[in-house]
Amino acid sequence: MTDPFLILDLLLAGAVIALAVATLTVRDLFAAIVLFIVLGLLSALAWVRLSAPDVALAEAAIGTGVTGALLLKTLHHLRYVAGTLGEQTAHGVTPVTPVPMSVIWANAAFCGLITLGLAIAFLDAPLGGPGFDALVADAIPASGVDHGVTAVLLNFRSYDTLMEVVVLLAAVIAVWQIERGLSEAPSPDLSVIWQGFARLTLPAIVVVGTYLLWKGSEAPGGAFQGGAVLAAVGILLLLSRLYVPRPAHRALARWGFVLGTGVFAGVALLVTGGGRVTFEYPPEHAKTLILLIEGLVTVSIAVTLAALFHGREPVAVRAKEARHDA
Amino acid sequence: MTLTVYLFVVGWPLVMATALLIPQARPILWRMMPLAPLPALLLGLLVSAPQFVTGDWFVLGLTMGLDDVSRLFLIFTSVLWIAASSAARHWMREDPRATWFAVMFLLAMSGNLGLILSKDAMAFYGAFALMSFASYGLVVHTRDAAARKAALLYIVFVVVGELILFSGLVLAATQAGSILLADMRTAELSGLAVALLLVGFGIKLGVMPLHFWLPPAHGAAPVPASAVLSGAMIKAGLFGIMSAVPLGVVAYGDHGTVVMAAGMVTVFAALLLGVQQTSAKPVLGFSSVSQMGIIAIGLGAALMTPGAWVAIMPVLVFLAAHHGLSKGALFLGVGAWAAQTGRVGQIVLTLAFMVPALVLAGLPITSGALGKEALKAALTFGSEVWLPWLTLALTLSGVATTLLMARAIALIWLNPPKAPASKPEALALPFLGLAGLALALPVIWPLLDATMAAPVLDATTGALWPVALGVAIALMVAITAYAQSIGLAEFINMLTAPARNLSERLGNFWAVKRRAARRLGAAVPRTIESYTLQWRLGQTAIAGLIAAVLVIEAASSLRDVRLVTPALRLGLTEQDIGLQTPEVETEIEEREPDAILDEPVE
Amino acid sequence: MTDMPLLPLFILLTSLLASPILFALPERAANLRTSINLGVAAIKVALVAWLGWKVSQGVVYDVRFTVLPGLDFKLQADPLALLFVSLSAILWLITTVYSVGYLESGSHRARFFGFFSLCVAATVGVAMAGNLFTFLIFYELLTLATYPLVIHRGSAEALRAGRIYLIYTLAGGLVLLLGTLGLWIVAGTTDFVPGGILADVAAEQRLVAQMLFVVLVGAVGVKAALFPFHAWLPIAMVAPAPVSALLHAVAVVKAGAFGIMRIVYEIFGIETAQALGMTAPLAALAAITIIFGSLKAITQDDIKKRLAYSTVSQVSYITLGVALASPIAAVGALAHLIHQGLMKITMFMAAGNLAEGLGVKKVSQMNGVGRAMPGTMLAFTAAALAMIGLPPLAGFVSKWYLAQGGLDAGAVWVVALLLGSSLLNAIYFLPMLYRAWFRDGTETEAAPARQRIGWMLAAPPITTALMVLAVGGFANAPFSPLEWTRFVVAIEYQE
Amino acid sequence: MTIDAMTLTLFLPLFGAMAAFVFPRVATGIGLVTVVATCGAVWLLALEVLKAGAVVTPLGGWEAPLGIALRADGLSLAMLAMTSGVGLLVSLGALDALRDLRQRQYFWPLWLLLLTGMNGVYLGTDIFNLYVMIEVIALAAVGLTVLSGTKEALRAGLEYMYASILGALLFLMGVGFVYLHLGRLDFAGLLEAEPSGALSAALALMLVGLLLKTALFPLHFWLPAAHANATAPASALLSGLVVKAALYIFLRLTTYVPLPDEILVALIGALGAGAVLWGGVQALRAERLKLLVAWSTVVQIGLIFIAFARAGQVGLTESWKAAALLILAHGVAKAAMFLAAGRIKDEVGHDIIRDLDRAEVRPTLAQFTFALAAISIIGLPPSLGFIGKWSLMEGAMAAGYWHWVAITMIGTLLSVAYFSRVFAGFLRFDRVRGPVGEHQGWALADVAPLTLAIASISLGLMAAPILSFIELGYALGVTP
Amino acid sequence: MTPDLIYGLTGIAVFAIGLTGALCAQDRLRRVLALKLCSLGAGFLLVVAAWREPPAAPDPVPHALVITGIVVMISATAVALALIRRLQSLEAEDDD
Repeated sequence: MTDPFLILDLLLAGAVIALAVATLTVRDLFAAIVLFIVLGLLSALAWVRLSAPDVALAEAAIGTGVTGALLLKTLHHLRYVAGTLGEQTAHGVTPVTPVPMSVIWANAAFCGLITLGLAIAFLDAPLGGPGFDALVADAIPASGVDHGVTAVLLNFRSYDTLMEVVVLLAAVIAVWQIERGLSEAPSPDLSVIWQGFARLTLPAIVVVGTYLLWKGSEAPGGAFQGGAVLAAVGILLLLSRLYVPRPAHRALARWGFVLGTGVFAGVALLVTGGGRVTFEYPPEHAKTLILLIEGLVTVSIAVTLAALFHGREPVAVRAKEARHDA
Repeated sequence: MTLTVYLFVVGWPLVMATALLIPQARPILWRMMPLAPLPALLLGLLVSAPQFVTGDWFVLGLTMGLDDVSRLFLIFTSVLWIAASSAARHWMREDPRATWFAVMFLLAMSGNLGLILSKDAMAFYGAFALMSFASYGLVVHTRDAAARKAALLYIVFVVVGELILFSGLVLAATQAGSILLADMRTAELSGLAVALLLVGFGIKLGVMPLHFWLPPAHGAAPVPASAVLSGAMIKAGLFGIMSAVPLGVVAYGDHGTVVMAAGMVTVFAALLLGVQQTSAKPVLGFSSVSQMGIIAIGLGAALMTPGAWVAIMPVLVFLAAHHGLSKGALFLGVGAWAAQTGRVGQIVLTLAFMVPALVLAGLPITSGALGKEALKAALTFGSEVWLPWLTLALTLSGVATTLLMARAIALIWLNPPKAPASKPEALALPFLGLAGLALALPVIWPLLDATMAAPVLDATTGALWPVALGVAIALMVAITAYAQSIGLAEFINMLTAPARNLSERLGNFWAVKRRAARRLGAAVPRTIESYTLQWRLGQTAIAGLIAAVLVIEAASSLRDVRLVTPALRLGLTEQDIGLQTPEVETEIEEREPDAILDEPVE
Repeated sequence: MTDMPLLPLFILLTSLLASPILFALPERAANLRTSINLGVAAIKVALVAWLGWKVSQGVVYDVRFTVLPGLDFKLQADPLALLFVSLSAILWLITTVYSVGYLESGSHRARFFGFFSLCVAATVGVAMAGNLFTFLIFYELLTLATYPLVIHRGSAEALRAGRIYLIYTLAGGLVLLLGTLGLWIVAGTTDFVPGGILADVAAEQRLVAQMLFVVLVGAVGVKAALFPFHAWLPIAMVAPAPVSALLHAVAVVKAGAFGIMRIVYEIFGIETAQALGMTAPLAALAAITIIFGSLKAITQDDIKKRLAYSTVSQVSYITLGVALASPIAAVGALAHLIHQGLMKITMFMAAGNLAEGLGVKKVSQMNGVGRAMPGTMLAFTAAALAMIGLPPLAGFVSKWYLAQGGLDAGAVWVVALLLGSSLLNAIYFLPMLYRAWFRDGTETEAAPARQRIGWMLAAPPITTALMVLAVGGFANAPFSPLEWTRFVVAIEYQE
Repeated sequence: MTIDAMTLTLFLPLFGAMAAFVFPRVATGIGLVTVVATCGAVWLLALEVLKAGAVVTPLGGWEAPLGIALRADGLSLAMLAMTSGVGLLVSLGALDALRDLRQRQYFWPLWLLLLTGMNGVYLGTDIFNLYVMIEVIALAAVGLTVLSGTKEALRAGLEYMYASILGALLFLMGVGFVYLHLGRLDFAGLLEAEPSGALSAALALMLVGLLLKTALFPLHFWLPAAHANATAPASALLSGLVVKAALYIFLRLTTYVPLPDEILVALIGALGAGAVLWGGVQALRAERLKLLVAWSTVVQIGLIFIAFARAGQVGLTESWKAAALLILAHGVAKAAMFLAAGRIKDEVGHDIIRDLDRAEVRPTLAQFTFALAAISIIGLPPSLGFIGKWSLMEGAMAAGYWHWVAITMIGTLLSVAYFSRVFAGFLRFDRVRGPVGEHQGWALADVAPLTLAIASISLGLMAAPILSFIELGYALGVTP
Repeated sequence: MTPDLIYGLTGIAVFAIGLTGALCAQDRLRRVLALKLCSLGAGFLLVVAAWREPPAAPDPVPHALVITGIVVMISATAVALALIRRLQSLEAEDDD
């Protein structure tokens, strides 16, 4: 008996693999990034097929959307710096000495061996086997939310999630630090129509994002997806130059970055006492607290992702500093 | 027939000497030279003693013959002459006065053989004189100043000696009432006669203080002549004493004391004088003097105590043979060494030279040691008063001889003797032959005459230490002398040179290696690094390692290895390790006090 | 019971703690530095005297704490340790005075005295180490503390010497580490126990025990300048005079010799070592070193190098005495440890004075120096004569015991060796004395460097020379080094 | 609100980082206070551990398989103590070393985030959580690496970033396989696990990922450049502390997941040997002081892995202690060394080894500090490095694995060789004209490295307490 | 043949492809892409592991993990890209 979906699965899997190979082998970088974005979207599709809509959403929004934007921006910057902005066919952006083919083949051979080993191990493993299913099912009622993924993210393994936000924070600090004083490549010239489009779509996107966040407690969606969608707002604002960061906004931005983390961690600490340990929300306030955290974290994530896209710390750049900040 | 044989033996060298006067025959005769003493050797080997032949019609009646003693003398003497004449053949090849030398050589040979075979005083005296005077020609052969001086000294002593000897023999013959030596041997000779005989023969023997002629003469004569002078002819003195003096019959206490004292003095005084010489042959001459001192000790003891003669006599014969062969070898060795042109040959010959030298010095088991030990044993039959001193003197003579030999060897190198151009190996052969005989003497001797050999064979093997001591002293002296010659600091530098060289060489070696290693060490990492960077091998290693670990794991799963974690190996459970979360929040269990540190960490 | 169980620790700490203070002092605070130096040295002598009194009363000190399970840091004050500690304490005091005078106008004095102090702390630690592990710690510390002293001048030559020194001693230290580890694994302890701890092991695993002996003795042999490992010592002569004096008399070389003593007597036990057949080769090696060192000394023109080779030779007397496995020889060895220290320090300080005062650095320049610096040269003469072994000086006493010990052990050659060595000593010392006293100083008159030396340079060698006279002349008096030595040997031989 | 010490250790630096980021002007003050407070928290935690052996906190009240538990035992506490202690002193050193206002402003938040990440690693018991933590560490560490902003630093930082991401991803893939096999991600689950293909795959991926992050030869390619080009305090943190986090995870993991085979242990040891030799050779060749020190880190990491493998699979129950001792020793000493190297570079103006002896300024105290740290790194007594090396060699000898002993000795000789190059530069004076301003008394900036260096030496005498401390709570298979 | 099997193998393949790319790629940007592929592969594996035969709901925990992984990855990517941009600018400046 063949499940009709299986054919879809096989096609999808084949496409994913083909795209993966293509991403790495296609000569034009721009094409590679576009292929990668397609790949990400197809993966998200596959994950929907695997009943993981939250993940698919996150991948589509963050793993593909924001990442794609970042990659394209970077490519743009590199081409600008290299003076090859107009040439769509430029293959690489960094001067490289070619690696001998033998080494490439050796790498490929090793990786083939690894694939083989991992595949054997995978086939050997008990699929659909043990998991947290039962534990989660037991614990959900006490978690304060209905949706499993959100419960895991914000209650059972909220420590992980906190640290994940911390990673974002670390990233934005690092990026600011790295790019400080970097002169910017001129934004791609967005036409007036684009700007108008941006103006029109922005409110809609905000609504979608907020909805996602709200839905997160009982259905797929949540802080990260919501945050990503809201970040898209920021990215559009930045791209369309509807918003230009200024040095004066730095303090606010800082607060924005740490807001989610701070509140998250603060709540985690504040709930302690009376026999409760860190992160142990009192059951009666669990939902409220989680929503509070989720909301603020969403804002932080959005601001952070947008800042990651923008890159530079908005400072008044002195020419000398821009050249050498060593 | 027999007298003819004896006459042939003695006369054959004379015939050859005469024939030499014909120039055409000279080459053949030179070639035949080693054959001249051969009849004597054959006589000695083939005829069994005792044997007497008389030719009444000669002079006052000629008596010749062989007895046990003279047979042995004849054998080693003729062997020596054979060796010497073989050497002379080559030594004299280019010499302008070769014929003259050959004539004298043959005459002396004839005389020497003749006196051994003679049994009456007249014949003996005649042969003795022939030998002595012919030898003058040998000594003076080179005609240079030293040779002439030596020859003068020699001839003076010979003349005086002949005179004294003649008087002694006459007196003895009168007192014995016979000119037969055998009669004299058994007669009660007067003290004066014995004294005259002793002095007369003593001059030939070279015992101090009658030795003055000997070292210069031996030094001055050409090598083959020196060999027979030292090896064979001076034994004629001993032979004379043994033949003419009534040893073992009558006691001559005073004479004995004098002879013995002279012998003892000789042994060591010769050492002191010998080491001062500046060339090898006089040193060997003094060594002969020293050795004759030993023989004199034996004679003296026998003079004092006639009873000891039976024991002493065979030993003296043995010693005479031993010394003759060794010393002959040594002299020939000097010549053979001098003829060598290459360094290798010189070194080889030096080593070969050491064989007779050590034999002479009395290395244990060799004839030198056996002879001395036998003499010590024989002397126990003599005067007890002297015995310890004699033993000591004999023992120490080993040291003295060793030193002299060392000196001789050193002088060969420091002051190389001159030699005519000739085939080096031809000169080496007689030397090696004699040296071999000297070494093999303890084996050969019993074959010749078991009875005479008995006391020698019974003797102990002798001690090593006198020789060793001598060698040590010689080495020290040599080192000191060398150190003096090059300066102390230089010398110590030289001493430490091997260590320094070694360390320097090691140092150089290491320096070379280190430089190479440094080059390599600089090049290899750079190369590796550049490849690593260019090929991004570090990245490949990631994949390689994962693959390797996977393969190892796959392999081990096939090998049925029991997989245990360190934690499980110690039988711990989850609870022990405390990984399992207990029911309550924070687990603070009370544990046994010993699990807690005794003192809090500061 | 002791009223002060940590006394050994205090003795160690006096100089150990002085060192950072000395480092920290600014370069110009010369007076303060001098007073700290001398004060601490004096305190140390006093403490050691107290310790000596206590130990002679039979008090047993044992300071320890655990570093790793089963492995203790352990200080003890047994008579053997005390012997060495007293030597280093007293000589430190004297050398400090000398160094102050010597470096009066030098540079890097803070560094110098800091490491100097550290060096003595390490020596004291070596002396009082209660097990091989602790010994190893201080042994390495000694290496590290002396390295900056050796290269104090900072020239290329000094650095080269320092590098060679470091290579030799650190390699030795590494081998010692290996040996110590091996010992610990094999025996389960590294404690110094009179009579040894390896008797059982030697009986069961003879080869292992032999290898251990070779490794351990070879390792400390590097510092003791045993024959193939002696090369660093003459090269290290580039160090300033007080450093050379200390290096030769107490610190490095003696630490090696002392280590051989500890290892042979208290790790293996003399009987076990003998049963392993290891003492004879050791004695042979010592003999070779004695002769070799003397021979090399003769050829040196540089005074300090001559003295250095003399040290190579003389220190092996100690090894020889140990290896002869006879109690009498052991007395000689131990006594020589002290006596050689006194003699050699005298000579090095005198040599330093010659270089400082007259610019004389070579034997060939020594003509007439006796008249120019009579005090220094008298001290030198006394020490040299003692080295040669003239009675009743210090060297005679130890040589006498060594010879007796050789006869006792049935090794007659030892007597010949000692005679030969004394002869060689005479050959290289007497010409120096001859030049100093009986030749007119033509060269030294012309030397421009001539200047008066202060009492701080002059007094120390004279003091030690007097001690050389005293320990020889009153060798049999109570509390003399010799008497103490006999006491120690009685313990080591468990009589 | 009653917060336990463990949470405090984690959250204090986190809040500190946020505060320092938000208030850049007072970042330094905030940073210092935070680090001191973290030290205090670790101290409190230490007291608890001393009392109880092991302390466990299930975060959120959810028990381990579902939730995440924090656990502190002797080993993790030792790591925490080293991290906060060394961190405190490096922070003090950073006061002087970072003169640029901007550097300072970013240094503190990044360093405090780094501290958060490391503390999280040492307290974590959940492998996915460890993944997140190593990412926190990676991002903060890369940020610190490129703090100097030079091209070399950026290049090195990028390479470091790639290696970090790849290592983390390998680890994550391993986590996936663990979940596939076990359905849970906590250590306790690993302990119970039956061997299987999935577990093997997980092990392979996680091991190599961790090796890449610890920079074990031949996966060390990113390390020397990264550590050599960072600013001094950053280098000290990176070399002394950061690589230890992955090492710690490695130690933990190999305790709970069976290494399948003797061969694997031998392979790890062999890689360590390669690191010792290759790193030693490279250090001999290095032209710059900081590069030399960075290579010596490669060597030391190799040595730690040799210690791990010193007695084979059977010996792991004891070998980890030797490895832990070496980790601690290296952490303290290397931090001191990098700070000292930074001081020397600051004072002299460059750190070209060959020209050190031409300098007319000799920062004596920094040089002395460097030498002290070198003593520990070479492994001379009585330093902690010596004790670590001692236990390494002892175990190897007792097990009859002489090759490890030989490698260790060669490594020691090599380290003497390359450090003596530096000492010669310090101590040679005949190439300088004019007086050398050598002894300049105490410089405040030298206090921190000097303290670290002295600690690295004197901790050797405390090895017994340290050893019994890291055994607390049955950290790694120690019977009571 | 079930979806989890297909996508599991797909994930492993994507991971391996990404790994190969990360090891071989010389271009800085391409390496980032390759690393992204790796993370995608890991995501596949976890999502597959969480999958249960349809009537049953999937295990939410791995999903949460994947989401966390995605966020972590974008942070890392952002930093890497920032480094690339900065580095390229510096290098370009030097070339001038």
